[in-house]
Amino acid sequence: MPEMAYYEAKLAALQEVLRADERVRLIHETFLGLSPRRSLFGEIEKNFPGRVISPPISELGVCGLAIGAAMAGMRPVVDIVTASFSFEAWPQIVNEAANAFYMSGGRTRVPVVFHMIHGLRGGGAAQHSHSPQAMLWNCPGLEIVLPSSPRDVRGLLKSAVASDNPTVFVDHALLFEIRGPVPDGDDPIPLGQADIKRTGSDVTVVATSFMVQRACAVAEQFAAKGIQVEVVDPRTLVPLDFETIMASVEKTRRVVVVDECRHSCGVAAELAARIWEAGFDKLKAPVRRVATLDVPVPYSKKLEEFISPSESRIVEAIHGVMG
Amino acid sequence: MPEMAYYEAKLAALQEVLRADERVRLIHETFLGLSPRRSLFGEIEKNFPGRVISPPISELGVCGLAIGAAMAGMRPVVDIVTASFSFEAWPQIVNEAANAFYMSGGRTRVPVVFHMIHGLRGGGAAQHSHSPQAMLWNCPGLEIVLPSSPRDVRGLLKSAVASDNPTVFVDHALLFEIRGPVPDGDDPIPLGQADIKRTGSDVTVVATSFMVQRACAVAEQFAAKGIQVEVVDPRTLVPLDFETIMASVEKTRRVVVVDECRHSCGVAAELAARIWEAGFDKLKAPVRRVATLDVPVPYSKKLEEFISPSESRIVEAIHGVMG
Amino acid sequence: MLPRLPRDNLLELCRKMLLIRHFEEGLITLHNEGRFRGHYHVYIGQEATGVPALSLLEASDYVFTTHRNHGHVLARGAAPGRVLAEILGRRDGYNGGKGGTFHVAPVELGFLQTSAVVGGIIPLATGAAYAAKEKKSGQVSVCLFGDGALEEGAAVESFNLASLWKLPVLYLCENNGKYGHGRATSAIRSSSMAVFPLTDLPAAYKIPAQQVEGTDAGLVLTVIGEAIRRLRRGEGPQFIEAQTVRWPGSVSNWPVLPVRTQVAFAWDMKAVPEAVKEWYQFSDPVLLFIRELLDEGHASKEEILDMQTSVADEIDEAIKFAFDSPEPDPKSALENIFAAEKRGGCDA
Amino acid sequence: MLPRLPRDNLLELCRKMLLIRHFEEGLITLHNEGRFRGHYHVYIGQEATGVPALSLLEASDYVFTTHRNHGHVLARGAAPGRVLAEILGRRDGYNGGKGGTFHVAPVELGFLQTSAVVGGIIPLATGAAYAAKEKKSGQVSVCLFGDGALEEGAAVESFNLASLWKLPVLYLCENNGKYGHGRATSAIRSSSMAVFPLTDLPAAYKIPAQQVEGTDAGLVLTVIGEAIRRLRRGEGPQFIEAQTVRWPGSVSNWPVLPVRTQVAFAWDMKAVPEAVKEWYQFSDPVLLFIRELLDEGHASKEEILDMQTSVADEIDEAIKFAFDSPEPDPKSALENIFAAEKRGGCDA
Ligand SMILES: Cc1ncc(C[n+]2csc(CCOP(=O)(O)OP(=O)(O)O)c2C)c(N)n1
Ligand SMILES: Cc1ncc(C[n+]2csc(CCOP(=O)(O)OP(=O)(O)O)c2C)c(N)n1
Ligand SMILES: [Mg+2]
Ligand SMILES: [Mg+2]
Repeated sequence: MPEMAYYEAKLAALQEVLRADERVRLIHETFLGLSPRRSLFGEIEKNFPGRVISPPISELGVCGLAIGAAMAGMRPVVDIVTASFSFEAWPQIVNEAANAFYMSGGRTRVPVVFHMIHGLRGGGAAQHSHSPQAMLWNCPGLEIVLPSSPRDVRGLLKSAVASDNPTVFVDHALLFEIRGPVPDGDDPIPLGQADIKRTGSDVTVVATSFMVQRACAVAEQFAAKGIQVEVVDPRTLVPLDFETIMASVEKTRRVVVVDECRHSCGVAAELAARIWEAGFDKLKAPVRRVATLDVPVPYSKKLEEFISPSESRIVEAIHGVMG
Repeated sequence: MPEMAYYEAKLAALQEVLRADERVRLIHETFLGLSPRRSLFGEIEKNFPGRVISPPISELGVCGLAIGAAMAGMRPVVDIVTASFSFEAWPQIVNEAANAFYMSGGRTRVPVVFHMIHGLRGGGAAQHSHSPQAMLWNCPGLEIVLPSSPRDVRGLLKSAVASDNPTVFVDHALLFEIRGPVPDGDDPIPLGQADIKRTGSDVTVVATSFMVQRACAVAEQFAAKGIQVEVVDPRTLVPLDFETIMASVEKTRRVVVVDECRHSCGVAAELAARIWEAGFDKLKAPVRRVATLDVPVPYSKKLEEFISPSESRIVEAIHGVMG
Repeated sequence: MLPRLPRDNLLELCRKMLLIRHFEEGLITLHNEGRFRGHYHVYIGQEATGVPALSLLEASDYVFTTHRNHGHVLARGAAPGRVLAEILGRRDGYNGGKGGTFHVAPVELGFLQTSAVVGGIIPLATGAAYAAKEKKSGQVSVCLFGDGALEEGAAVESFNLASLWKLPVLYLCENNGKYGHGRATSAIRSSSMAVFPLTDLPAAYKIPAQQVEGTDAGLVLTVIGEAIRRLRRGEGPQFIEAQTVRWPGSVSNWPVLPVRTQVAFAWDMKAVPEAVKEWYQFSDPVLLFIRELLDEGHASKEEILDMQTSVADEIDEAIKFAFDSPEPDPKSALENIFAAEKRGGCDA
Repeated sequence: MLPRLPRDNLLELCRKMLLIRHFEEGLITLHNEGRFRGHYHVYIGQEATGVPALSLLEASDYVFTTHRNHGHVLARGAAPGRVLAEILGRRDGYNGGKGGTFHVAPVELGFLQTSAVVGGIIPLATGAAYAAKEKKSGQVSVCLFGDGALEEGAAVESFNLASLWKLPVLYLCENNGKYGHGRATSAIRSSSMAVFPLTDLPAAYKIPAQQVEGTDAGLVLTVIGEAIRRLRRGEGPQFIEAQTVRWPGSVSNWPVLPVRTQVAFAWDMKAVPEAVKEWYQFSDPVLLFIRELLDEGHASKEEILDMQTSVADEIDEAIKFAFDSPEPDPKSALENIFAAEKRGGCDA
């Protein structure tokens, strides 16, 4: 299978969705964030004149515009850039888009994608480092997609754009340079299919987004010591493929959940609670959560590292459930 | 102890905080929501001229103004009315107020209170029925207060206003007519002290806000059948008095958590996860969560009841953990 | 000023206004009887804005409205029975009872989303206009909102987008005296809006903006007709502020019916309680319109009385229809969270 | 136009501007060397706005700034070493390294919150003004933000509040050519802001609004001086748009240093690269100010060169101070989430 960098796969997917459907528009142009690769996006702007639009700094108005355009038959992909700025658009995402299909009695469809880059990017400090996916999961009506590999970003972006529902596409800047196999052709990856990123029989690590990469690195270390870690990546939180997660849990009976949301009411809390509920009598040890500590994000590197779901904290949690 | 209606205790507390501290301002005047009692608030406006301010419909600007005023030495209490409108102010609450003390290195204090009325009020439909406390718990830096009785609303409101931190005061419209004992004098109830609302030895129900009342009603039914339900009310999520919760859990070893947030990543998820983590080997049955189902809130009465954490669902959950 | 229209059209406008009035008055009665729940808002006093304005649209145009939507959906031809069924939360409501009074949205009539978040629809309507422009469909998007919505940042962010991108959206601000407690423009300044007149705000964004007397159907037709022609010519967004005087029944937070409107008030005010006489005499758009019809000889009193009877019958039928409609199956609460198949856009 | 001030004050203004310039240029070098991380923004080209504007304040006044804060805090007298320590995330930073470049906030100088959310401080500064008014303290609140912030709804919601409640807040909009990519006002219209000139927006809210050439320290002093006097007289909010020309080093998303500024450029441009000569000749506020000082005989070239040496020494010391400052203890990440004791307000 050909290898690709994550940023290449993402750019390829953006071109593919634009090509596949005349109704697709990209609103804003920082799909690669602050990455030095971001200039490559210029290619897309050149290839699809009029299909990429630069908006003012008005996240609320712009997301609302995209939602309204989706209701009226377009398929807009809005780039909110840093996920923290989704808060500016919160009333539109959470109280308009999420409710539209339901409160219209299943009549108004909102095929919009909200693209954003979440998490601890390194030096983003308190106001630019949020992971809003837990808050969003608390809002029924939104699909939530968290790619973690070149293959996934390509396949999931297509399904996100093809979906008739409002979909939040939550990316992570630290993934952009990762390389990995991406199959030829351009098959979308259906939303709601978890992926076993690494097979193992001793302990299950359920991880999302960039944490999948971190979990795999840790799994590598454990493999060297003869402990086989299975890494399960839900890939989408809504819809959630809980069967795949539970199949792994039933096999290993020891679970660590790793996610970059803050600890309290984070994604790890929900996944852990569901695993407990379904696996109470199967678990050999309490499920461990590794999340960003309940602290505003500090700027200073050492402090940021201290609160992050770091490799060392994942290692410790695995020891915890093995011990 | 004298009895009071909840709305009376709340109005008394508002008068007391205004009297106690010259720096307190009330911004907006619907502390009693749409209740027919709301006109009683006029008394406060009369007694404290210039201390109650009517703002425009600009939740973002108004909350930001209150935060800035708090930074500069006032103690504003902003009434956001329906909790769903807190989303309009999300960037200011979540990304300014919550971070201020931390990112200033512990130098800028934000003694503001955000008052709001959450949950299924009956016919509020999709856009007016949110319970944002789970999302807020995912934002370190905010204190979260959830009164459930006349005594608590009085004591907790005082502590909320006295606190030097941004505090979200999450009330529930269906509590206003409840009556209960309120001690003479006006002692504040410290944030971070859970309250055993009913003692029992067979099963623990941890419930918040209006769900405490519902849990007590259910406990009454079970008592008639000889099953003693202990109802634990955390009263504040941040800070959380987890010891009191765990003391009850260790006693009964059977737990139901009831909360009105939507199910996924809700307050019940976090409480359940913590109870599992601390009580893994003590629990006789899996912790059960009763939350609002993961659905936008429908208008129709039968539908709204179906998704709500109703008495019948609480009963079922208790049977589940007892079974 | 009576619109310059054939008699049939004039009578049709009158009939719709009267229908709305009777619908809303009937609704207040039903609420007083405890037959539905929840906070609700009525369109009484604004009929001469919504009815003529929406009569100017094509079937394919989009309309976005708010908590005060009943009059708008009826003006555009929604079946009163299905509107009422929605307000009662019944299965035959336009939205299966899931929306309720705040969110009545007959999608087949171009109502894509009815939002009760103040300011919420302004970006949405702007987006539908963006879609119309991109699709080159010739559609326009009409956004009906209250004066209070201008206090929300969402309004101006949308004005900026619409102006920059020249979107075919009509911002129709119905200034009904803010919160029903006072008038935000004209003589009295608002305590919650520093912009005065309100048209200064869209004008700052280079959006053509005018005021119109919202109780005068003829003026509304003229002014909005011109605005819609400019939209269709691709001249970019338009803003109209339609001013109406607060209906005395909306002083408090919940509507209170001071008197049931009778068309006969148009020529005989005796039965109108003293306290509200002024409003029904000078500011009631329905009675004003009837008086004009009579004065200019377009209809006789008998014809108007007959119209009232027919409207009353229609409302009676609607009430029967709505109450006959079954409650939705509780389990259906779990349906319609997500669209399954891929179709895009809306039902319409 | 040289401000009408005693020579010492003129030299002090010059020194502060030069200090900011050297600080920011030094910072770019440090970043290029990988000595700190994260996205950052510099104040180069806007020195003649912030320095004179903030020189007009009392010690007790409040100041709110943004991601582009370094110049503002230095202008108000922050110690360059502590500012740099904050940017490096060190313990001696004004905020213990928890804030970093986006959030430098010397609370003792009245900087209550430095927000990197575009538009975020506009409500906050309005709130501090509200506090000042309620406390009757005579303080004013100054809000320094970029032209882009006017695109956020938070801006106008704040204008409305400030205007309605007559709050003593100065909205100082630094229009540096939006995103560093173009000029939002004057000759060229912006592709992201329909309001033009920008002052039309606050004016719609009845806030007195004017434009000033932000590279001209004398004009800035005069115009802002008058605005602050109006604030202190209780005349309500004031809005000033200070226009500066985009510094060529901020074309891209990250600052790029085309040349290190030498005071000698004021009289000899030979060493300035051709591509950026125009900016350093006509739009650099520091060199403009030095030329005026020289032209009007307030200083000799030697004195200016000496000043440069002294500023360079100060920056060298600051760099040493900042790098000598220890990294914070990792566990201190868990401190300062909540204030324990009750005091209210801030540290200052
Ligand atoms: C964001 C938000 N804030 C507050 C409310 C509560 N609310 C409902 S109607 C209303 C008044 C709206 O006034 P206006 O826009 O003039 O509309 P009118 O009711 O007068 O037609 C308010 C404040 C709301 N629904 N949404
Ligand atoms: C709410 C929000 N949206 C987007 C951004 C990203 N951002 C950072 S600086 C900037 C440009 C701001 O322009 P302007 O206000 O003119 O300030 P300048 O940088 O030119 O001084 C943007 C869009 C942000 N920080 N906050
Ligand atoms: Mg109004
Ligand atoms: Mg700028």
